[in-house]
Amino acid sequence: MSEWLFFLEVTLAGLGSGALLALTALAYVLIYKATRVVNLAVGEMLMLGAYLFFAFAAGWGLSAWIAIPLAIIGGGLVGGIVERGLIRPMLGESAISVFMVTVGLGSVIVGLVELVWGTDPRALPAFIDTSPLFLGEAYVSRKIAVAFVTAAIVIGLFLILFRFWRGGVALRATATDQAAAYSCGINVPGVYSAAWVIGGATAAGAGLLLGAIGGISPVMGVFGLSALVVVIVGGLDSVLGALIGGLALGMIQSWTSTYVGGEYTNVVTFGIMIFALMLRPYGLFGTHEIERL
Amino acid sequence: MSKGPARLDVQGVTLTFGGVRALNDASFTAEAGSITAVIGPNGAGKTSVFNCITGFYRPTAGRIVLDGEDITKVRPPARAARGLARSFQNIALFHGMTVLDNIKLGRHAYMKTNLLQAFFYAGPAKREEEALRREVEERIIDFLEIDHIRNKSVSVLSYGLQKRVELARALAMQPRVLLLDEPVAGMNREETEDMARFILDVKEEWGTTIVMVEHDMGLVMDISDHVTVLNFGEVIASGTPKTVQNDPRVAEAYLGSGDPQALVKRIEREMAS
Amino acid sequence: MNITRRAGMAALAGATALTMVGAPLAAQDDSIVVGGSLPLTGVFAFAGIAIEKGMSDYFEIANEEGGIDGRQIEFVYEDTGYEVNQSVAVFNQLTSQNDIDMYYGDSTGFAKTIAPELQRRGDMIMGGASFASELNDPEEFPYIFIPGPDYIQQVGILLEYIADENPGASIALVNSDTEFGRDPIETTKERASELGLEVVEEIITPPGAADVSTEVLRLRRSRPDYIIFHGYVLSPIPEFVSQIRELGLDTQFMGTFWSMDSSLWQSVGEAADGFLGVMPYRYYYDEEEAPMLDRIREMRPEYQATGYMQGFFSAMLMTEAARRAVANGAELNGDTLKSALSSIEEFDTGGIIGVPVSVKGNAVPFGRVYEFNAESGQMEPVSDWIELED
Amino acid sequence: MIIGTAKESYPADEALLTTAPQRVWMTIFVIALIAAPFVLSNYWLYLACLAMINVISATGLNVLTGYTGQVSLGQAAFMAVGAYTVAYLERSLGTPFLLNILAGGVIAAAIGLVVGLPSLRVKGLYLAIATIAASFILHFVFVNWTAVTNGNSGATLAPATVFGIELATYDRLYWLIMPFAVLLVWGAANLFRTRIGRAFIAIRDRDISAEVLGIPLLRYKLMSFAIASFYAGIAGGLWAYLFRVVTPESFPFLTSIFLLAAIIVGGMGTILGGILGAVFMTLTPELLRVVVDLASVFVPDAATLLSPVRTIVFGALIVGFLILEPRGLTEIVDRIRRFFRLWPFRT
Repeated sequence: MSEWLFFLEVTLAGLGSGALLALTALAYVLIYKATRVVNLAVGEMLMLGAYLFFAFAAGWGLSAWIAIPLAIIGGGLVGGIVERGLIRPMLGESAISVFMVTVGLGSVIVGLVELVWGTDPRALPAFIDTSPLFLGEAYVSRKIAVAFVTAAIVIGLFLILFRFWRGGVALRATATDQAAAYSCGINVPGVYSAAWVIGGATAAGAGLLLGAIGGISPVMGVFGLSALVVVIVGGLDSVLGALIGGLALGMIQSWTSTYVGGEYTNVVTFGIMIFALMLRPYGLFGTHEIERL
Repeated sequence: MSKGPARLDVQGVTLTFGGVRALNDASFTAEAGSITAVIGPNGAGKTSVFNCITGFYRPTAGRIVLDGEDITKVRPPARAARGLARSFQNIALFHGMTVLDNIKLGRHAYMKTNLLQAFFYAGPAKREEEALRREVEERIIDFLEIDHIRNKSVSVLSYGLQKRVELARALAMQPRVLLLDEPVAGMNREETEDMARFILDVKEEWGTTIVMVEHDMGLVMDISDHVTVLNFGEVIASGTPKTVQNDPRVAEAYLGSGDPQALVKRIEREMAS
Repeated sequence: MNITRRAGMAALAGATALTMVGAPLAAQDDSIVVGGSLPLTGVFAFAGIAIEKGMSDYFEIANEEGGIDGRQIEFVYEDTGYEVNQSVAVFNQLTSQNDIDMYYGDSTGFAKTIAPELQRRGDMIMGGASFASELNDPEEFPYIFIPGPDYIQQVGILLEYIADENPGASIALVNSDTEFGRDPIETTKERASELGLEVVEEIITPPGAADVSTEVLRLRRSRPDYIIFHGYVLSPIPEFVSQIRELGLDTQFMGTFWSMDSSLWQSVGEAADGFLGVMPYRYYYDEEEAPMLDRIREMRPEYQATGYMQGFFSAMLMTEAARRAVANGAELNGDTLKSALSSIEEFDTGGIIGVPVSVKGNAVPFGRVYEFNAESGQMEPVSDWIELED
Repeated sequence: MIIGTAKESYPADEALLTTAPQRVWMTIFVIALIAAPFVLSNYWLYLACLAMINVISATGLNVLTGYTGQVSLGQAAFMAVGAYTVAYLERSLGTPFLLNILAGGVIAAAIGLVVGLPSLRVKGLYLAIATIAASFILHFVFVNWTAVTNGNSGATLAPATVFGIELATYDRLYWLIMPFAVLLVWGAANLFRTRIGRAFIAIRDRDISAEVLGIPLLRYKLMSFAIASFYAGIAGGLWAYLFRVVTPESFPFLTSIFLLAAIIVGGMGTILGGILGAVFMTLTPELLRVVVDLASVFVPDAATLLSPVRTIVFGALIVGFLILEPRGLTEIVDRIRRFFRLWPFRT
């Protein structure tokens, strides 16, 4: 097999996992854009989404095509409950305090999942055909291809929604100036809840795709940290940044693990993040916030 | 320690944000030991001038000169070390601290305790802190009549008291030039009179140069030695309170008509109320 | 809210006082006490729970048969959650309340942490769930033993099997980026070249990695005859297996002891069929002649995991060591117990291991290769018992 | 009953302990500290040693996060730096333990300075995230710089010795750890009596106005980072002597969250908070074990629930305190104290 073909395959695999990173990063962006909260528990919400799917599909024996929407709705509900129960009481507190609440939340979710489903890793019931896929001569795992297409469609949809749909506009308005949004008759608390619900649902969706590829376990939330790197590099409030950053990081991780070694992926990933923080603290596509006296 | 009052020159300062010109070739001088007021309608650029003087904004053109030294490019902390102290329009006290600690903070730049001494609270650190405590108590807290609140957290204080604590903190900076941003905004008549008295006392007892931005025309005309009027970022008048009051351009800027008498009447009304 | 919180605080304070004052000292008659830091919860709970059953069952059997020279064996243990700090805390708690002669530790990290303390105390020996090769050094770790072959020996058994079945075969090593995973890598490469086997690919996966597609691409390119996984319990081996099977490669997949439990593989399904691995003990359902297995099946009618066998055999070795030390008329301490343990040769395990075993160094280097049969859901032996020579 | 706190002199008012009950309590506490190794069992001594190490590290983190307002999720990584430094010096050079521990603190502080550098450009959340990155990068170094760290298998070290006496048992280690804990906590309390501590708080409350007051932000933020890492380094060094083996898994990311939880639960921005929080969080798993043991009478499988319950309690404490009692246990203690102060005149 030629080196080039191999490189192409590695790159395609990277794009596939990059799409999942982008989708997870989208959850961060949605929540941050509306509520200015960096939700460190996105990874755990993702993990919980995967377990919900597991419960519906394996536990209750529902067909995957019913279990998928149920898990996504479940993820949205979790997002909404978290917003109402934990985030809203913190309104007006410093961003740091709210951030730490999400750190605690992550721990609670991990514990709850371990309590209900145990700590053993599990495989999700197969809902994606496993026969291999070839693009020309290049091999692509079908699961990865499905993940890529799904993530691309969802992110594309969000990009369009933000631009044209009223709700998307409301979210953008709230993000830009809360007080102004209030005075324009936008239901700001509603937007907050909506952002968390949609963010939670997105995370759950990403979780069940990720679970389909690599199985589920209570520690799979670590994936959220990689996605956090994506949003830091791409910009915490940029959907486009999540997309481009996700794909780029996916490829970089894939190249690193192939040509340098799997043990180097974490250090490269976080090295990129530190570098990005020093060069462009607000991300490649993020808005530079103006400090006020 | 303190080298006495300093003279402050603002020379041809221009400040632009994007395309907007907040200040245009603004110049004025605060003589050593005097009270200079900078007044003007809303949006005239008063606070921008202050921010240029303290170094929070870097002017697009022009110079800030302190006692003959060009400090335009000096970083804010170093300006504080040169004797420039300010209070803020929307009070900038530290809410997590007591009144006493807030005042002590003013002296930060003049103190020498290093980390190691601080850790052991060793001789020099102990002596320095105790000397500061004594001075703050005797020269500032007593002077501004705030002894009853020294151990209170500033967050529980009334607006007028917070303003007074802020003045106390600025005094702890051993200012050679004291910049007061709207020292009586939002105060009632009684509080305003107290504050006016304190400002005059500061000038008398401490001999500090005072520059203030203020809306309250009564206060300005009452205590200032010199008044500079800004409008749309430009200096439109400068001089003693009397000459400024009678300048038709000032009346134009404030009232939309060029009748100085109307302005004088309004000032008198404000002073009476 | 305030009231309930204060009440909670009071309750916590009360509980502290209670445990401080009332830590009950266990009755110290002439029983022989075995302590244990067991991972009954956390990521290793599946093994810990089985180990606890295995050990308790064997001690029960031994006690029924009169104990050790009439002295009963008492087993005291606490949960550690598979965290070293907790394991140490449990060790300290148990040792301060009991006069412990032998101990079971739950991880390599704990074994290494507590080794200096064991040496200082000199009053007990310790076995455990760790098969780390580093521990197999009587000089460095005089009071520790491994109830089976260490990881290098386990992979060595696999290599002997490969060299026997398919001389000159190519091998890929897939290891997790942990102490557990990296343990045998270097020695395996040496041993492979001695046996005329070629290592064509080495992959180290970061801990918690889920997506293995790039690793699969590398394996697809190097096309090894065998892939040896080490440093995993299950995930992500099934994903490797199914992706590589998808690609139509006829590679054989192999694992080491902790990834050899058949109930784990049953949940994977068809893709698991043909998975090979090394197992130092018999499986619960093995049909060969084994009186001890019959006894276990009598006590526990349902399937018992590999961890059970590990715990059972550990307890057996401990009991035998104590029995020999007592028979020598020696006082029980680290030195007498360890020399008694080391004297074990051609020991009949009642079929728990298919051949009579001996303790060599700190380990018991015997094992056998089993293959998973997805249809029956069981591991089936594909080799004889292999004893590693030094 | 105490109503006023009139002082004869300013120095008396500037002292750390200003009231008679405070001095009484402190005396009792000191006696308890000295008596502990003579009355506690091995198990409780071990917990005391661990708690004191956590107190040191949490106090350091409190300086950075509680007082200076810079959130760090990398405190555990700095503990690891201290622990590895001690292990390396002990193994390779055999230098005296006091020097090793001090070196652990200094090297951790130096690395803390480097990690703190992003605070030049970013603040708040971004900085917290940068510290996450730093801890993962440090973990990589621990695994791969085998010449110093001995890689994944970790470094084992000999016990600290004083005049030929090995500090290997908990009653002896206690005398190594306790003085460090007392000294470092006392030093931290001192910091906040001086201009340096005030500058930290000013940066936390309003960094821009702090700058106008002549406080150089970067220098003080870096100083705060260095102090926090120094404390972590010392704590890690003591940890190394307590456990006598250091591996890359000794200080997982979770430990950083644990320490953050400790200062949140105890009370951010108070010295007492760091102490209360660290002790409380160290004892919580043990208390839960007791609770689970009691519950196992009613719930047969209770023991297997311990680990998840611990994880939940851990997170719930963070969330609960932040929402309901943001000033932590310190505030609860204060309430109790105020109650008794005015008792019996007001209830």
